[in-house]
Amino acid sequence: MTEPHVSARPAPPPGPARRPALLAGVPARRETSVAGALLVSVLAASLLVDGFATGRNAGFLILDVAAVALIALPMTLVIVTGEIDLSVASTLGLTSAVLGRLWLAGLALELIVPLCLLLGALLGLMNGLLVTVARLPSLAVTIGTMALYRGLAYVVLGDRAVADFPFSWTGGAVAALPGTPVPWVALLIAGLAAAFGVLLHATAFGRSLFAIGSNADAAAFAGIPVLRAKLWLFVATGAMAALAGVFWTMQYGSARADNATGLELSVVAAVLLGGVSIFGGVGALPGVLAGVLLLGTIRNALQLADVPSDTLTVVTGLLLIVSVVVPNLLARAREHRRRRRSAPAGPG
Amino acid sequence: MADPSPPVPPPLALVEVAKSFGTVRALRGVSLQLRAGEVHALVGENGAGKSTLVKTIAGVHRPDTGRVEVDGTPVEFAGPADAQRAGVAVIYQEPLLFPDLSVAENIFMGRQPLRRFRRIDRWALRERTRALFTRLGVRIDPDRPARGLSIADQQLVEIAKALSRDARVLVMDEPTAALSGVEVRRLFAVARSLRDSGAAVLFISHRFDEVFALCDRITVLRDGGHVSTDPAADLDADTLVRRMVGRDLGDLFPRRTTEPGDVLLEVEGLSRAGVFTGIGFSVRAGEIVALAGLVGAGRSEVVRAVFGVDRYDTGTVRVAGRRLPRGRPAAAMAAGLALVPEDRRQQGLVMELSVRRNATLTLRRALSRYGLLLGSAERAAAREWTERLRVKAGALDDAVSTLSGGNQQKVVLAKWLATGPRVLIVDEPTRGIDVGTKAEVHRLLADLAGRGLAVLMVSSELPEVLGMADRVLVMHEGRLAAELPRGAATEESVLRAATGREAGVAA
Amino acid sequence: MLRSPHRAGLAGALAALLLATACGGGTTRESAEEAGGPEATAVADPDAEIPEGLQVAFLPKQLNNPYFTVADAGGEEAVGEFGGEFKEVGPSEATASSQVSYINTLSQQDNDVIVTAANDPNAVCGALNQARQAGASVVTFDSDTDPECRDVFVNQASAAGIAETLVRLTSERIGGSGQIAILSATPNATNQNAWIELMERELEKEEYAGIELVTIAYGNDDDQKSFQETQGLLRSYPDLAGIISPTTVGVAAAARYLSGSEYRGEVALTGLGTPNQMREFVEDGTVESFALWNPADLGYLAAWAGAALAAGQITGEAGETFEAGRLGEYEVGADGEVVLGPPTVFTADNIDDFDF
Amino acid sequence: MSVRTGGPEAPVHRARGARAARRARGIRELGVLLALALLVAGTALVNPAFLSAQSVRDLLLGATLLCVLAVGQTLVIVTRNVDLSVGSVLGLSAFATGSLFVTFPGLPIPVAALAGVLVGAGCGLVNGTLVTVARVPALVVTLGTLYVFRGVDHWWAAGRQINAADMPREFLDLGRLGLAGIPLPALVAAAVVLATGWYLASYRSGRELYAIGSDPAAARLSGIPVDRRVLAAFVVNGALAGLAGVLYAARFGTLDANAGLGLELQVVAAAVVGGVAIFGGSGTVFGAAVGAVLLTTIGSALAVLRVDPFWQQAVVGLLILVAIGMDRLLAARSARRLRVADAVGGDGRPGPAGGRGEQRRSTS
Repeated sequence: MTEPHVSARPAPPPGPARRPALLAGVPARRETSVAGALLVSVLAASLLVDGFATGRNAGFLILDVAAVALIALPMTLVIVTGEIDLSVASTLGLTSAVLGRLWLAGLALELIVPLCLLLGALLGLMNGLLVTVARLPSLAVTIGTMALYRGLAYVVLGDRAVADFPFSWTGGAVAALPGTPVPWVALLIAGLAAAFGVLLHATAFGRSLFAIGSNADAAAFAGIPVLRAKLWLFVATGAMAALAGVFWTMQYGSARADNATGLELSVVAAVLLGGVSIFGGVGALPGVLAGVLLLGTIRNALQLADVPSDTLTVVTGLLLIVSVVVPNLLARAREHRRRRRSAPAGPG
Repeated sequence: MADPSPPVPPPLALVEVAKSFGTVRALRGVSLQLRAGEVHALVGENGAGKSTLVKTIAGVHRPDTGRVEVDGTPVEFAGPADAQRAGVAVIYQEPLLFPDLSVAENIFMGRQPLRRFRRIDRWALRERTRALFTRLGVRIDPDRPARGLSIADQQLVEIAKALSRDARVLVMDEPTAALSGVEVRRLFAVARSLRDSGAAVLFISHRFDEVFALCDRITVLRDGGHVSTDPAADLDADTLVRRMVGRDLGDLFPRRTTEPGDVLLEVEGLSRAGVFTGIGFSVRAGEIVALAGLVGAGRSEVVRAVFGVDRYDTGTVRVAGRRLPRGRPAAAMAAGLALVPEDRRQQGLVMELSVRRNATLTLRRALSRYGLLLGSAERAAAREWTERLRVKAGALDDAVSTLSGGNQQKVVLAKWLATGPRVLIVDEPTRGIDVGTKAEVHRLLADLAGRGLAVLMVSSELPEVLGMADRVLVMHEGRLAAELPRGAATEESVLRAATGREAGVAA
Repeated sequence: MLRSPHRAGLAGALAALLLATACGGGTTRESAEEAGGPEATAVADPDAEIPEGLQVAFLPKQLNNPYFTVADAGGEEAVGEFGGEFKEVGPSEATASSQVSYINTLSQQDNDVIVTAANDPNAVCGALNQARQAGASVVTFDSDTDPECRDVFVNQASAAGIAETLVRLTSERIGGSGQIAILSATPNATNQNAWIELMERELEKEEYAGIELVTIAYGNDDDQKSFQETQGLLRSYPDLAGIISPTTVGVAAAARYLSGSEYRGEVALTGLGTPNQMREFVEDGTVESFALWNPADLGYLAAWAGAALAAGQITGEAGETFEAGRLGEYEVGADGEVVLGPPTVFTADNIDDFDF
Repeated sequence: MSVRTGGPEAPVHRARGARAARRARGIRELGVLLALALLVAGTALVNPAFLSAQSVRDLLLGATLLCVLAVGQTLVIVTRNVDLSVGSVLGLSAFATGSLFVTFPGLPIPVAALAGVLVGAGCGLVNGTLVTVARVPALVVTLGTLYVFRGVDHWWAAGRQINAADMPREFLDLGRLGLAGIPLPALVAAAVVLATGWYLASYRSGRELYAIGSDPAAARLSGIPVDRRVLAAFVVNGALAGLAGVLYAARFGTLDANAGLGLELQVVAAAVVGGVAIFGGSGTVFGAAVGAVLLTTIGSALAVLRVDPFWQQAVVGLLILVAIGMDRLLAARSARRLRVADAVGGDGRPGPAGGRGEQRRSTS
């Protein structure tokens, strides 16, 4: 029981000097199995599905999951603190509608886009204030703002679609990196994922988020500004949802109030699939990225294999349930076995 | 155990019951008979296994080995419902109430009186609750929700709940901790009448006067093992203490002589509406000051407000002369204040996180370099402090929940000592930890005070208060009732001030 | 062209945000450059053979929409006739974004012909153009996209024909005067708006002077919403004499509401509906007549148009002609439009001749 | 989500005096009722036709489905769970009912209706089992089954649509006819509300649902069969969603695989607006039902007032926020009042701030 050398798990393989240190912050549990599942499904799809393993298809895949990925990043942090934000898709829609409206009004996109991001941050701030200052449960708050923001989107733009954006933007949004089939947005996502990953796993702030999610009381007793941290996360989520809104609008070249309706459930599903506990305190950003890509890969592969969309829906749901049920049952079985083993064998 | 088994099998007996939680062995082969018509006391230090024993009787825990017998027949309680059906009623240390439901419903949950078609008879529900409260001599509206009841009232509702079951075996786990003298006397009258009607009562308390006043036999537990069971008449308090502690008291509390230095913590006129009023005191460098009082007197609330976890309405808190802003634990920490909270599992630790993460939770900023918090720095800091405090842990990356209570408490202490505090506030520092670790914690506190820290200690254990403190502050109902220097602090004087029977030196 | 690194726009925006600089003359609406689709440079060869095994994929607005199920069945019939391979794919929710995903998949699978009904005229544009660059022929039906993004649009009926028919049916029913309202789908549905505009123009004619169009309501092609909107119309306009609903969902919901209310037979309802959905309302007198093209024919024609494109018989230029199986010869009109024909009017007399 | 307190700064105790508490609870439901009355009165002032017999019938009919679903949802939410799959369950059950008529044209109506309810109960059983046996958070389970049930529905329907003509006239009439001017489905909904409300208030197992939501750990220690009760709540909720599916089939006559799409959040919203605490333990089905009527009435009122229908959703969102905000405000105010009152007078006991059992509870 008293090991003289209290050492870390043997997980990180020897590599460049700073890698293990960074990786050490990433607990290796659920997320490794998600990454494994991703790897397996990519391999299986490459072997079994015609047209999957091409650069062009990879590009399509990335564009398909781009918006979900962008929002899943801050959502991971929010859920790690034990809160949730269901208003993200509506924030995306409202951003898109405002973008369209301002464009109709003749503003320059270079001005509109920052305004939209600011708007997203403000919408997030509203969620955050309701949760932290008014102390309302985030689930209820964001169900409310989900309806409110989507409603405002319709108020702003009605049922119209604004579509006459310059090609340099709409085409640019889906453009690939020179000489590769990879859309440049992949780089943006990777960069932001790295930023959020470092923030969550390798900074004091990130550390405090896990503490908040596991036990907000203990976190407060440790001097962590619980409410302020949550507030910032909601702001960041709003801003990222707005960024996704701008991207979405340009990707499809169409600003509409109903853009991305229902996307919040996809985002939450991807985050949970990635191993984040809905009760907070547990989760890792790489797992979430794997979760996003896993959902995208399965969708893409099944579509290419001409599997009808209803099957896709079922698979998405089953995946989500199985990803939580199986580890749960395994853990309980392990616990059960451990208890039965340890019980009779206690030293006198 | 000398006395022979009575001819009638006892309504409830434990036979060689053992129970472990992970590496912690909470009970090691304990046997206990609760006879009809007796009040049986169970005493032991915190962490001796009393609560585990109670939960085994209640059907919450199943013994790893050994068995529970009802009327001489072995039974297996699959859950609390089974135990209840067997006639066991338990009053837990922590009231288990449903805050959203009415008091009456709380008492009769699952056993509400029924009318035709198995409908709940509200009128009878209310009347029976009234009758119970009359019997206990308390006035609580049966229709009010449990949310917002004071601790004492919650305790009374729990007692009423147990009474309502007409139990053959009634277990009371520290029922008097929050009660006033009158209420205690009434409770005893009820317990005696139950006994006289043939029930077996198991009574757990830290207050020896109560134990001797009420109980027929006394069982002592220590470190999860059975020490003795004797008729109360054959025992005295000193013997009991010796058996509970397993050594002389003197060993527990290190002797120290330090000259108090400058005032490091100064609290003036601290009030929070409905919680505490006009609290003022100071703690000097090198001094250990105890804050004593009954459960619910507001002690923890005061130190929480001082540290900034709770807000307060008026008053000031100064650390080394500098005034702290309200409600900002981070600022308090920066000023050199540390608080080891009362509830280790809920407030002191993040149970799901590793030892390493917990030990460095207070050092997040200090350990960051260029904004990045690297695992290596974290590990080094964690190792340093866990080694200094001799934390027994499998690996630093193990979840802190796998440690024993004592080692968990050391992790909490490590986490706070790592911040290099000037004022250390400890709230119930030895609750629920074994005797050995307890002594270690006491030595550590003495040592820290010797090195010039100001220590403010909230404790409900009188021996600890008397053994450790240079001065004792006693709180009663949200006010400071007395300030007693070491010489004047005795069990009696502290208790008297804590129960409000006599004002001491007003603070 | 699409793949070229035109990412200056978004990247620039991010930079602008980072530097927190407001910008002066940037990309505004006025300075927006026009996006161009792939140029159609090929020359039509009316006598070209339709190749064997042509892969034709139908991508409706959504699966599980009975209207499209019928239309796609028509497409399958046509594809069988010219010996191609038919398949039907689509999202379960009628959103442009999931349609884009399917278009990408189809182009990845190198399908020869994509026949689609767009959920958003612009959102699917980029993906369709990419598919065309990859060699697919794109036919839209029912709901067109921006003409830049497809080769041919098979129009169910000329907009003017629909507008004229619906206004005439209503006028006959209400005796040439009274208040009427339109219950549409969504305000940005291209075809709906075109029809509404033409209906408004039609109503300006002398013969309809007594008819006043009081409002346009939108039921979002959602049954319950359309139902509620119908209620709302009758509440707000107690003197309403007639409702025109040029959408199958809307007209069925409105009919169901009317048939169960005190307004049955009082308020004239007509619109575009399918015989199967409307049969009981025609029988119970709620609806006297309504119109629609035959969606099976629409799908059938769209498939043939796709085949003609793939074979090179047409390129989408006005004036080109092609054979469309049992429907005979069709001519491509302006903007690459092919019109199916005038709508069929259904009444109690002929409704039992149709089953779709 | 945060089943735990938002922050420990003030371990808020919704302490109330008995009368204050009862009043507050009454006030909450009265408040929704009042809002509804104001809305109806205001709309009627502008357009008296809003109160015509036909219009009231339409209102009741419109609220029926949401009402039935909100009642079921209340059962689940009260136990500190949630069921997001109800929209999909409704769709599945509606299509099942319709297909039965298509497959067995002569089928007696009660049999088909019962089958629809059973389909719903089966879905509820799946949810409940996953929640209680596999111990997966209800939010995750039902988010998953939201997809699964809808997918099954799509797969089954396979692009088909069931039309009014496929179902017996008498069945469709159930959706339209009524007794004394009140539509039959509305009567069914009212019966469901009354029966469920009565059950929750008057039966032991009903009260135990509140106990479970109020403090699951204490409920276990009190010997309440928590898992069995929660399972039952899910099954009943499923059955009610099934019933809503049957009513949907009767009322709309046209069935495809998209019936009830996206309804789940409206249902939760109706319950929340009606004063059901999202983290369990309190709220009544009457409140939830009034919440449902209020939400649907807003839709109709805006249509009647010719308010830009685009405002509807925004108004609903605002209403939800106001509703939970009011809950919070009422609770905080009575807590403060009691804290001060306790300190000043009475038996002089300090407030319950040290109550450990309380601290973990949500302050929702």
